[in-house]
Amino acid sequence: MSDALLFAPELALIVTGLALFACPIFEFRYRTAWLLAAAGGALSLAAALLTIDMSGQPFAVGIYRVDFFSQFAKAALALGFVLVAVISHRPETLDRSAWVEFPMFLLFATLGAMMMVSATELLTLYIAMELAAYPLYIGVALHRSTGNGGESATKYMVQGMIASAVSLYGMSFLYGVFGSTYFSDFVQQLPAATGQPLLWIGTALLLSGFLFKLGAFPFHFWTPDTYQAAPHEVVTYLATVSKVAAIALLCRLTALMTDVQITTLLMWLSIAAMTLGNFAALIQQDVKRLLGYSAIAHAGYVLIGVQTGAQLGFSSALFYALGYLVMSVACFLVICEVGRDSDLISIDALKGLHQRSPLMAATLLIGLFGLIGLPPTVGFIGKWFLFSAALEQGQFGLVLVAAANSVVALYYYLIVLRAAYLEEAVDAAPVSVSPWVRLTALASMAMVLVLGTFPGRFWDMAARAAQALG
Amino acid sequence: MIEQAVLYLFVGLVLLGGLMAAFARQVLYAIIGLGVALLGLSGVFLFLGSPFVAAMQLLIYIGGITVAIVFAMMLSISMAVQPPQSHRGKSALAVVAGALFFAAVFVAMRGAEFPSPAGALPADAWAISRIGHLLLNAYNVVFETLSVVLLLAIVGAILIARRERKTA
Amino acid sequence: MTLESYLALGLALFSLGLVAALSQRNLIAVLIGIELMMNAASLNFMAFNRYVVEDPAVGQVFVLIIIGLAAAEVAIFLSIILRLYRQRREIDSEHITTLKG
Amino acid sequence: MPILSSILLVPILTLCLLLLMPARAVSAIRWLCALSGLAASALSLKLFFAYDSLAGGLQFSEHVSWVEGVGISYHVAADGFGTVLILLNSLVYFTGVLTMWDLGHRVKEYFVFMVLLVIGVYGVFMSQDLFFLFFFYEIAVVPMYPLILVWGSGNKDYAAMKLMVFLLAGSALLFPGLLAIYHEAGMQTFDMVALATHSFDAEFQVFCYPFIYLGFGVLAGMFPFHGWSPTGHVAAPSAVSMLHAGVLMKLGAFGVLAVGMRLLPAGAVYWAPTFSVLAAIGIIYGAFVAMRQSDFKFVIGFSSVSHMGVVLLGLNLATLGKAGADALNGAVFQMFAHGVMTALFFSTVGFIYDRAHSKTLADFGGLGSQMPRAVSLFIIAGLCGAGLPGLASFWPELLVFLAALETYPIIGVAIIGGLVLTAVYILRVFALAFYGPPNPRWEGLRTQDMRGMQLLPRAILVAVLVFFGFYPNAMLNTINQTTAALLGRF
Amino acid sequence: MDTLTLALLATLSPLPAFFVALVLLNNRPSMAQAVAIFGTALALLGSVGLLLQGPTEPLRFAWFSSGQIHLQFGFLLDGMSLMFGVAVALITLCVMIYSLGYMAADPGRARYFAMLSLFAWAMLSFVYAVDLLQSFIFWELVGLASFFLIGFWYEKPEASAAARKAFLMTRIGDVGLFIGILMILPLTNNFDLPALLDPDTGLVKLAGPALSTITLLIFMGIVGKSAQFPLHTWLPDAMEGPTPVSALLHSATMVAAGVYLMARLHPLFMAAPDTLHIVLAVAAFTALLSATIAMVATDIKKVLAYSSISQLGFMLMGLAAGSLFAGVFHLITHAVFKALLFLCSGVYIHHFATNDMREIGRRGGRSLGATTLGLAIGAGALAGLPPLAGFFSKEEIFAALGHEGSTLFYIAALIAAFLTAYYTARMFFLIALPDEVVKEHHDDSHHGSPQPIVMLAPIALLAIGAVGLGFFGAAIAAQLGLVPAHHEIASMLPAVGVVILGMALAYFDYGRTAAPRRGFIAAVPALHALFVNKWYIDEFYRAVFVRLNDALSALFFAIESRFFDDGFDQVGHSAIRAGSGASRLQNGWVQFYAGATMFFVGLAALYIGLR
Repeated sequence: MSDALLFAPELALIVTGLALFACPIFEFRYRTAWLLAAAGGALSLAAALLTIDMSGQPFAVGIYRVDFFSQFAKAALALGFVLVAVISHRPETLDRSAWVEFPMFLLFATLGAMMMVSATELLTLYIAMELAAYPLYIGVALHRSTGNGGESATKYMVQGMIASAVSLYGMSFLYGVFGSTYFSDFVQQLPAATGQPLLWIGTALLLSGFLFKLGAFPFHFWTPDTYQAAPHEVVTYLATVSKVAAIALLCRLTALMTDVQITTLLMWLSIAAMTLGNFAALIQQDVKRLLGYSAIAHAGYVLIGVQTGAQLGFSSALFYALGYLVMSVACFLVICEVGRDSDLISIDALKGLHQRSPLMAATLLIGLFGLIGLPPTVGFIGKWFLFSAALEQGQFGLVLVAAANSVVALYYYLIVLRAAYLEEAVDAAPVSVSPWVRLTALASMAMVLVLGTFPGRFWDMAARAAQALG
Repeated sequence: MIEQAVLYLFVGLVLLGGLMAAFARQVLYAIIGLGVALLGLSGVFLFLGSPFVAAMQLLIYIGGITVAIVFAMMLSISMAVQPPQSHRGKSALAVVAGALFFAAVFVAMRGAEFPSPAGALPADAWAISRIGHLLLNAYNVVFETLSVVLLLAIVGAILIARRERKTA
Repeated sequence: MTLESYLALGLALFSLGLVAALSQRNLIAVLIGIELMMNAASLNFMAFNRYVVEDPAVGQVFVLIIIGLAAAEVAIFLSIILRLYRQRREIDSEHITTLKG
Repeated sequence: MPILSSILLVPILTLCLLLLMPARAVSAIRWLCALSGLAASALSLKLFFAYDSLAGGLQFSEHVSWVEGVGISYHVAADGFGTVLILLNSLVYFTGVLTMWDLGHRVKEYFVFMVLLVIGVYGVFMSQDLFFLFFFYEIAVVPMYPLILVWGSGNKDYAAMKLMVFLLAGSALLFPGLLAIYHEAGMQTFDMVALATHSFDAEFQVFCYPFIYLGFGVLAGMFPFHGWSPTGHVAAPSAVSMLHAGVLMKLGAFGVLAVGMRLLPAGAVYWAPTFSVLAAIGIIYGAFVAMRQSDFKFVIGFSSVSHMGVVLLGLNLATLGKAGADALNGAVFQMFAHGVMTALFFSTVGFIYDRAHSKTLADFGGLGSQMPRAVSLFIIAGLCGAGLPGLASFWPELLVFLAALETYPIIGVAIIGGLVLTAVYILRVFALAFYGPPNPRWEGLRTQDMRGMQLLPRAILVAVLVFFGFYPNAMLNTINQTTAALLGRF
Repeated sequence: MDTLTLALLATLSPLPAFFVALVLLNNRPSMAQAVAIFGTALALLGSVGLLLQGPTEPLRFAWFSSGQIHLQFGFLLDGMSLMFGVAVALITLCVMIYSLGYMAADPGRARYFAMLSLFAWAMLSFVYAVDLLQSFIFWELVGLASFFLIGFWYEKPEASAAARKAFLMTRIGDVGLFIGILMILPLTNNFDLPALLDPDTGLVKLAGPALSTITLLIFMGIVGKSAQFPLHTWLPDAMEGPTPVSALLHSATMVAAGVYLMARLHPLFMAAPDTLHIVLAVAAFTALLSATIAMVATDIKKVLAYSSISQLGFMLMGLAAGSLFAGVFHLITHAVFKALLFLCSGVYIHHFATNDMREIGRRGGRSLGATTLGLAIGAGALAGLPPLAGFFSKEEIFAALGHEGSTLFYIAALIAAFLTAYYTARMFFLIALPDEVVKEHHDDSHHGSPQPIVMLAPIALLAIGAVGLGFFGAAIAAQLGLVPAHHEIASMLPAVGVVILGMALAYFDYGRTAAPRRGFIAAVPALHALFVNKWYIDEFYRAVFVRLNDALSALFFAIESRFFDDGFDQVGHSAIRAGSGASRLQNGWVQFYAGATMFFVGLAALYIGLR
């Protein structure tokens, strides 16, 4: 029983998933599937929060660990899933024939992500990773448009497959070096194996799969293209849940096998990611594409925490992941609502949003303020923690670069904000926002602000989670 | 001796298939290259002590996947028949990237030391039943998950490949 | 053949697959390259299985799972290619460059 | 009742209420803000009088642990400087609301952002925790962007962006600097009172101080990073310029004082000669550039650069030489005096602009006979800027000049000579815009001069200027002890 | 009444008048006038009361403390300030009353009287100040008030320019003064005047060699305020203000402040011989320079203005020659007769609406008999004709110069006195003895009487002063605590001689019936041109300092716009360019993406492998 309880968040999703699987068979309406998915997500969230203090191994010893870290991450994942599920109450940019199945894909991707954060064995990790990835390939491909949907999906998948192949190749080396697939064995044998370059090459290659999910340099290329032309709801998912899982995994693996080579590499990747992302975003006209670049930059910021290889760094990265989740939800929610009828959303399309829908404009404002890193949003305190963690390691220069980067970033976020908040509408027709989305908007704003002003509790959780990484 | 020769034959097949796949001008040859490489690989697997995996490799990979690819190739039949002008610079760059990766890992590999098994392996270590046992016990989650993944893939593939309904 | 030579073979296969994935114009051929990369990893698993590991069944299971996942992957990718083909009437990697900048 | 939190809560509550109010209830919104400004002013006055100037030091301390894990706490307290500057902020807040009484465009949002800014400023002046200091600092900076962009005029796009880029570039320097202080101390606390007890390694101080100084200095309009300030002034609506020059720029100087000089005294001493020279250049430079401007607000903007140079010079001189107390007193006094003065400047220019829709000096000419009241107010502000005795900014300039003369005679002579330059550009404005034959284009303005409610905020500011002009002790008594305490660190 | 009340009355009473007249009664000029005059009258009352009480201990109150500075404010009630306070208050009151007539038609006279009150307040506070910094503050406020008064008709571009010039030129001097004052502080830690001047414990002992610098810097302020070369050019321009303002500013008050300050600090100057030489040289040169310009000026106010400059030079010479009494005595007599002269000229200007002496004369200036009489008395006093006031005070200066033994300066002073007599007489002759008188039918209806009683009464009062004040030298000296030396008749002879010579020459040039009506200097065209063009000093300043200032501001402006602004924009643009470069990497081609990725993966592997 206790094993089942440990597995409860996943179990909630699995059960809901099976029900969702039945939906197309019995030709339920989309609304049913949507409601089911949201409810399942909420259930899973509740389960994750309920079990947050538990720890144990529900399956065979060594392959799956439930601890504070995993449950914290799962709670975040479930939260993200619920939010995305609610937002996608009318996924117009999605191929209409696939609506009913759509929640199922997201749900299983979330399941995969949850398994990822709990997996403590290579094979489990690998399959969880793929489970988290394939539904998203499918989701991206299910764009209604006859224009760029296919291209976007193709690019995403080609790069995803290559990254996962690289990752797999890296796993094979770890398997060879340690003679085992169990993380517990890794920890045991690590002292003896540190001198092996192949070990660190393997680790580096293994990390690439997660760097890809995170959209960090040099696995960032898919981000802008896919963000731009994938269905809004799927992009929302990619920008939120996917990232959280990737960050969690990066933390777990770096904590598992820390070495100065890996952290140095990650540091350079971090610098490259934020610089590239921020600069390239400067000239973007398409909001989603812009946010894609911004995601690259944020991957860079998060890596600041990861590359410290220290507990403070991991907790700051986890905290930032949580913050980034809610900030992104706030931004993409607006995009989903405003861009319901168009596949591509240029910045001009946001003009006069404050007239068309004050709530959406406010949500976007809060979200973007968060991404810029301004108080009292979580973006500010998140960066504070990240930079603080880097300075704990004495990396003054890195923090300076990151801080300078956030100035560059300011420019493009403000351009978006300017259009939304400060310019007059071309077409002043009000945006109709459903009550559910209204609620989500308010909730996400509240979370961005609460996390930003009263971070104490959440920071403690993140710190505990990082502690659980050992 | 003959064993060695056969092994080298399989290794040769792997490399040949790889080369074909990498440098073929026509998709068909690339597919054939894949087939050859997979064939060689399953032979190598035999030599590495696992006839079961070798068989699976043959069955699923060559019998299933490659065939599926062949069907898909029918799509691009025009490209297959009339190979487009190859981009020489691009291939060169690709080779550079591949070579760089090869060199880098190779350098690291030379100095590698691997642990050797502590003692003699148990008798049934290579038995197929052991695989089944693992799949149903330690790796039951993995196994179940794989089925979910396959299911999702099938549903997804069908949805994607289905002709889009005209949206209202 | 020693473990090292198997690993070298795997590396060669991986690199060739990479070259294929990077240089072929036809997306199907790109897929083939990626399959080869995955198989290189499989080969590594099998090789380590043979020479290093205490319990060789693990590597075999790993390879089996890889094969299964590859099948799923191929299915999805092929269907995406199909969709792309229907949208663009071609699957030339060098021509799907609308999204950029 | 904890007075500092009450002061902070007044605008926060106002903000909450504002958000709940319908945007159409324009007059209710105005009254709410005016009342809030009045309440804040009353509380600040209470604070000003309740502050025990003989005891000095930090008073009215409130301490609540915020994020225990990393040592962030909500710790507010007021020393002499904080008390004075809080009063200044209240003053500018209240008069700023009254100045924008006639605003008609997106009123609710305007006041929301303005109140947000005010919250940030209060927070900075009372925070004793590095995190909250920076937190509020950023809160204060950010609303400038929408405020300029929506309610501004002219080249506002450019100005708003430039302002934000400069200011956040400043915070980009601060960010690592502040965190480095925290980690260097290794005390697991951001509480400045606690950090002040740690004596930092001299080498670290020398390394870190420029980041703090430059980071805050950008906001204080320090030469050569002043470019955002005049541009921003010109584009901003009048009350925003008031807040911007009146209090926002003071945040920078206050930051240098409260963080840089307090925590890194050795660094401050090490860098003081360099930064003194920069500040002195800023004083002269600002005056010269102001001489050539053709726009009211540009003149004032560059005069702010010049006057803030006095503040920064005072801060730097405080670390050197015998006249440190004078320099520091002068710097803080100048923050206050300049705040009130520029508030008056912008409030008045804004008034003229709202009626004439021009800020170009050459467009006017002889406005003195058409809008005598508005012009008189501007002249008072101008004379204050020129350092005329009897108005508040005479004293701080006197003190800083004295210190400069004692420490660096050449700088002292140069900046006292700068008084002539100040007079030149101020008088140039008078001559171009106010004196001379009346321009028939503005005859219509004769009937639109200030009256009643419009006069009130400006009159308050004038009264404050004159009061402190003749009774500087009111200021100096409050800050003397704090100054002495801070100087004890060098 | 006790001393404090009187002192407060004497200094503060115009301040509420200023405020009330400016703010509350701006639309009721007649009430504003009444309030202003009442305020100044009270001040006069106070100052007279103080004078009657006689010198007492200074009153001091703490003002503010900062660091080691402890400033105080208060009232210095010695003979000099008591006397001078009365003079200031009296002349201000005279001018105010006179203005009732002069400004009767001006719509802005509420502001005018308010500014006069402000001026009175600042000047009186300056006079009684016990603290050097307090002095400086009111010195500056005096400057401010005169700025407003000179620029009273601000709609006239000339007036506004003149006000600006006055403010700036005096400011330049003030910079020196300010530095000088601030240099004192570290030495003494306070600015208390009696303490500073104390011969044993004061600045003379403390400053040592720095005293020369300090006094020189203070003298710079005096140069600005008292319009000495090279900062004298503002004063003639300041004649753009209403004539009563000129009377006030250039007789007893504004410009006198400089001399007064020097008199106050006389012991300091006496202890710094280097400074004294410079003062003497500057003052003598100024006296000569301005006298030559006055010789050829045709504008009556310009003549008076240059004569003021010249006479201020005399006073400074007297002080610098070591005679406090000579300087102060001349200051007071000059205050009276110069005010008289200005007020008289005001009557002409008011009536004939011109400043040109020839024009005034031609149109019947002498028909205004009372005024012309006043003019004659004033001119005589200015020229130093015995037994008018100017004679005695100038005599003291000559005596001091002779006593001090610097022949050069003595001769310079004689020449200046000669020129003074010449141009004063010239002025009088041009007005009173024109070659022809054009009778015109003057419509007096809208002007009222040309010489209303409110204008004549002050003139009469001052004329009496100008006649009689000379005989009170001993009393004034007593107030200063000095005993004036008795002068031999013989020593007076050269001075009287040059005066008579000057007047005679003027009569020869302008007065007699067949006079050429052009100055003797016209015989030397180069000099004449030099004098007419005021020695080209304004032109020189414009060519050098103004242009330098313009060039510097242009330079800095260019730096601002080219370097800082454009530089920032360039940074922004290059960021954008970098952005487009970065996004060009994103070329849309998936294999390039993958290739780049794998390239970096390879690099990373190489990095690890090679370590």
